[in-house]
Amino acid sequence: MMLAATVTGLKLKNPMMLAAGIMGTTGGSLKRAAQAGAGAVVTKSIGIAPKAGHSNPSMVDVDCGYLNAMGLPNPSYKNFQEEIDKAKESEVPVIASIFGGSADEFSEIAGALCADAFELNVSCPHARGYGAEIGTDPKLVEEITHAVKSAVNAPVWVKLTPNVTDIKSIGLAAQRGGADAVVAINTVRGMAIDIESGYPILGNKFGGISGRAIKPVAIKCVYDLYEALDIPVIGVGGISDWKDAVEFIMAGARAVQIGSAVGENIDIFSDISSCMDAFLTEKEWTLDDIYGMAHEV
Amino acid sequence: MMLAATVTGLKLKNPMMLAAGIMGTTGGSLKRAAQAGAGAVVTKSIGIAPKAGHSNPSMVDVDCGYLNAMGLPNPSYKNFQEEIDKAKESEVPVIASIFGGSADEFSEIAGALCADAFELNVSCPHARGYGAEIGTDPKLVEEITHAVKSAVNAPVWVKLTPNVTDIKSIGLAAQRGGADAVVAINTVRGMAIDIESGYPILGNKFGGISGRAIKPVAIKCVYDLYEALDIPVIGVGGISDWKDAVEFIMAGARAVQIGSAVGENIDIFSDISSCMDAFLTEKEWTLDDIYGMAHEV
Amino acid sequence: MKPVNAVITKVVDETPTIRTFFFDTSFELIPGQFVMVWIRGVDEIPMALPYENAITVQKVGPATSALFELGECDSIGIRGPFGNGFDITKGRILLVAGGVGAAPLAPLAEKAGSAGVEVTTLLGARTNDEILFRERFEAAGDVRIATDDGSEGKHGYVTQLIEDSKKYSQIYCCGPENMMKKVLDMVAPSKAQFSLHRYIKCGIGICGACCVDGLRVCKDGPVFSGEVLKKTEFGVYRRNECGERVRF
Amino acid sequence: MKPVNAVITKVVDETPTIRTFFFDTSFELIPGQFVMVWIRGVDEIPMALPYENAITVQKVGPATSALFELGECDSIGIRGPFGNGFDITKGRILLVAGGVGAAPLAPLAEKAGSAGVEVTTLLGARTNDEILFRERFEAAGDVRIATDDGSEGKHGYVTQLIEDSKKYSQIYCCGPENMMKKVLDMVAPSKAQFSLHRYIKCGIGICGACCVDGLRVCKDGPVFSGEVLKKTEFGVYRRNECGERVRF
Ligand SMILES: Cc1cc2nc3c(=O)[nH]c(=O)nc-3n(C[C@H](O)[C@H](O)[C@H](O)COP(=O)(O)OP(=O)(O)OC[C@H]3O[C@@H](n4cnc5c(N)ncnc54)[C@H](O)[C@@H]3O)c2cc1C
Ligand SMILES: Cc1cc2nc3c(=O)[nH]c(=O)nc-3n(C[C@H](O)[C@H](O)[C@H](O)COP(=O)(O)OP(=O)(O)OC[C@H]3O[C@@H](n4cnc5c(N)ncnc54)[C@H](O)[C@@H]3O)c2cc1C
Ligand SMILES: Cc1cc2nc3c(=O)[nH]c(=O)nc-3n(C[C@H](O)[C@H](O)[C@H](O)COP(=O)(O)O)c2cc1C
Ligand SMILES: Cc1cc2nc3c(=O)[nH]c(=O)nc-3n(C[C@H](O)[C@H](O)[C@H](O)COP(=O)(O)O)c2cc1C
Ligand code: FES
Ligand code: FES
Repeated sequence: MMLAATVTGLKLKNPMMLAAGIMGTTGGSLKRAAQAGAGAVVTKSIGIAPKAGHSNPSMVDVDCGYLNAMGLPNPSYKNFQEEIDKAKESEVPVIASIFGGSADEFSEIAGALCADAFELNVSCPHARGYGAEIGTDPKLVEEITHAVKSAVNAPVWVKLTPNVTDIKSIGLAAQRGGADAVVAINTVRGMAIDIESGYPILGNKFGGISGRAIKPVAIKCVYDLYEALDIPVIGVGGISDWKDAVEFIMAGARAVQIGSAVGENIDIFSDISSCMDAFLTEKEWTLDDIYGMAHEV
Repeated sequence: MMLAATVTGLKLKNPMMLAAGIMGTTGGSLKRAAQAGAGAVVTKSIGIAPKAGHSNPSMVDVDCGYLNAMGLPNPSYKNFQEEIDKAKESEVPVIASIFGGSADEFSEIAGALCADAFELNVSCPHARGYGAEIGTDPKLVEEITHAVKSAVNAPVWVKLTPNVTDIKSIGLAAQRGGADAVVAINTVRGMAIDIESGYPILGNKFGGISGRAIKPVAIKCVYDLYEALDIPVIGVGGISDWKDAVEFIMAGARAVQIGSAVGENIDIFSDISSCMDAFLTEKEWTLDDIYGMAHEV
Repeated sequence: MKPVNAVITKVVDETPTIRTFFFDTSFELIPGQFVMVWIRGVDEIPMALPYENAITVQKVGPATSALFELGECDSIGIRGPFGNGFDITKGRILLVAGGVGAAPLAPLAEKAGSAGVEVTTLLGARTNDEILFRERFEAAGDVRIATDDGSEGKHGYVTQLIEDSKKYSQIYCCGPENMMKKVLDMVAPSKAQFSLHRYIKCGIGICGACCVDGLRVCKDGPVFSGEVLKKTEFGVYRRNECGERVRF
Repeated sequence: MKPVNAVITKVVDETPTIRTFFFDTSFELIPGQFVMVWIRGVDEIPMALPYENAITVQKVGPATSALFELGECDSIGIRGPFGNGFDITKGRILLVAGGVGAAPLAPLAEKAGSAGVEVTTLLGARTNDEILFRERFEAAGDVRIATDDGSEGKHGYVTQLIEDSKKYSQIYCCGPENMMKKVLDMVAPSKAQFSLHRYIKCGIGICGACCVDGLRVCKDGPVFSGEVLKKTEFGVYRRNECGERVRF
């Protein structure tokens, strides 16, 4: 019970969620992550129409992480409620990640789906016209957040890109738009080239870095957002063990999400939970004690 | 001879330079890097007055890299010509990296120093009032570049920060200001927290990530700048072997700089040179063939 | 890992639609594992490893056609091997291959055969000149053939060759999913292993594109026991590139 | 590596200005290597390892004073060990220690002594109650003392105790730089090793703050042969935090 957390009203048995886009396209896979111990699961980002994504290669290893340019493949919200419903069988909160090209698209999608919360993906670094092209513009972020808030009753989270000069200004825009929380960070812009041929490796040429390499970037974003915002921050980026999760919470994350590390170890949610529990017990700390601790010392 | 390169008029025996801030405070250490095979050496960034830098810890390991917040310690330009002169004994070009809080400071420093080129550091992510606070503002970058260009006869390079929404716009500003080249990238904003205590590890709390973790970020910046600019791009960030150096050149770097990897292996310059030479020979390619290759395939 | 550069050293025409591309790099593999083959500028697609240094490709669309354009000295990028591979058992085993599904089964037949396991292979193909790796299976044990057009062996589906499946300690199957589904319905699920084909994007168990319910074909598979598959969407529907369900 | 958390288990007053802090973590070390000690919220400073699980600290300024405020159960962060350490030789060796410079030499004396090497130690201190680790050196061999105020042993500098340096196969020295410079001038440079103190920032050979000409004290050192130092600024000037030259 030590790890129970409430985030924007959602009760979580632990603060470790499955991140968006990770095993998130099917109800069955979301359910599996929940059964593996996730406190909540976030779906793949869902759009207005079915989308095949970028051509392969769409993911490649880089030092301490991965580079991906999936291109937001998704079956569209019209085919997605049944997946959410299947995921709901696991009895953990299911958060629908959604994306669109305009406030109207975002609210059309959110309005049509039934989920425990919505995560607005305005931060994919490699989807032209969607994603980061929206998430770098405070006005658009505020407008979209506001539109979705008006369209749904569930909590609305806004997922931020680190690929901006000042992430706080985007977080503040989300907050003004009525967001219940922000999620930081989406992947970090990057690229890899095959030296045997000169070809950019990804089908899309460039993509987003995830995994351990980006953890310090994410920690800094969470730290800054915690200072700047009144709404909670959910941390994501490079978590691969319980120590990383603790570091995020100390930086100011109310809860965390885990993405890339799920590939090697889908049981990471329960592994982290039990180690974090043991750590807190040994230190005689509660989750609340360590929440934002780096700001107090 | 295969690796000889000319960058903004400077003749280099190979395109691998020592990056700014790496063993760059003393003439003796710059000379050592040159003797270890560097094609050119860049000094520590030098300012208007002696500066002790941030308190320690000022550098710590992160996954596949380092986080640092040195805080630009330097003896000021008034004490630095003798170091440059000592470095010059090595007979490779010596580039003076300089920083300041205004166009006037930049040109005062550049005007007073004699070096083969100047690298304007407008991109340190953790020096308040200097560095990235300037390097994220295209107008300031243009103004400073222009001022230094007017103050010196040597080539002027502008070192860019990746911590911006759009690095191309900053590169274009440098070009408008008359820069002879841009250098990309300086470190990526980051932070690490000690979970035993909750303390941010760095004395300055946050810092900049260098090393292998940031290579894909740097490759993407170089690729984008190559497309956007007419002046050459010098690549830096995460190079740890010859393959990395080739990848940068294919992305569009005319030359590269090596920083963190020097810690483990100061002979990296000659190691890379000989391996790159062997690679080009085997492929029957020249440096010019691979320069920008990723844009052509 | 990043794609390894593999230079093609030899191209063998196996059938009118299937070619084997040998390359200068070898992979340590468990039969049934696969690699991601990058045809630069075109696509990256999953392929079984029928040898430790080759892939055997059926031309079906843009990427495989682009592969067919390549010859000696051309190169491809290879990530892998990925996935679990077949769980090799002792005793008497039955292999059931449909079309290019013979690719991952051939090295299994060889490995089992040389370990003294009694191997029987049922090989199905559209027509007799499309029969793949017949010699390799014959060298490892008994082979029976079925062709859709009756040009050789049984006229009909390879599944029609299955009889007395109980006498085998394990059954290994690879081929079109509806064929494999038929096999699953005919044998004891706990004694059968199936190598699945699903749309593979990341290949490393992260993106979820390949999921059969909660199972990742690229990471938890591509080989699954019939027992596991029984409870899933296997044979009912697959997912296209968008993640939409497509019924068989 | 990130700082390892080390909990202080015991504090020993060695002299009025020097304390040893034992902690719950051990490091495999070559005598002469150092660690970076993080006093959280204050500073991170280099310290030799006189034991595998302790540092011995002279109170000289803010960071060392903050350390002196810590007691049992308090914790510090430790990165390291870093640097090369002394190159241990056979035969007859001479150790020359000034003040807290005895810290890296004590484990060297013990290691050499137990390996059957004949160890002579010259120990210098300001005054008799500031003599550090006398028992440890005595257990390893001969000890001669010098104090600035004559309160024990020779009245004067430790360098004045050096006689007949040729009979030693190697001389090991740690102390204030001008003392070490004197030693260098008195002995055969190629047979002497000096552990240097320079301002350390990164500790891992990257920033260059610690450079003595081209040599990085943190990475190539802190121990250098006299032969190498001969050609450098050693004993002439050091660099302060800003990199300015400060003459001795
Ligand atoms: C684990 C595994 C092993 C395989 N082994 C072999 C083999 O040894 N030999 C062989 O010839 N074929 C094999 N395949 C099938 C092969 O990957 C497809 O035939 C190939 O991707 C078709 O690409 P295309 O562009 O030529 O055809 P398309 O016209 O693009 O597609 C033809 C069919 O192939 C499927 N396909 C396309 N891209 C992919 C992809 N990225 N992942 C999975 N399926 C895809 C399509 O969904 C469609 O059903 C294997 C597939 C998997 C999943
Ligand atoms: C390799 C090495 C091993 C050392 N081993 C020991 C030891 O075992 N025991 C011991 O008591 N002392 C040792 N020192 C010296 C010790 O690091 C300094 O006494 C300490 O840093 C002083 O910090 P302060 O804040 O208390 O004093 P300050 O008032 O800040 O400084 C006092 C003196 O220490 C120097 N100093 C301050 N910070 C550093 C730094 N980061 N790196 C190097 N010098 C610094 C200053 O330049 C000044 O000369 C060692 C130094 C080095 C380089
Ligand atoms: C393969 C892959 C697909 C992703 N898809 C999405 C997505 O659809 N929507 C989204 O908001 N984030 C997506 N992300 C970003 C992750 O949710 C997460 O923010 C990022 O990967 C950093 O976390 P990690 O280091 O734990 O992977 C994706 C990441 C990966 C690796
Ligand atoms: C310890 C350290 C100090 C640095 N100091 C400077 C500096 O003074 N001026 C500057 O422009 N860049 C400085 N940098 C940035 C490097 O020049 C380089 O851009 C960055 O480290 C990325 O390269 P790398 O991954 O090869 O280290 C410093 C980097 C490090 C690690
Ligand atoms: S293809 Fe991505 S999880 Fe299998
Ligand atoms: S302290 Fe940085 S190189 Fe030695």
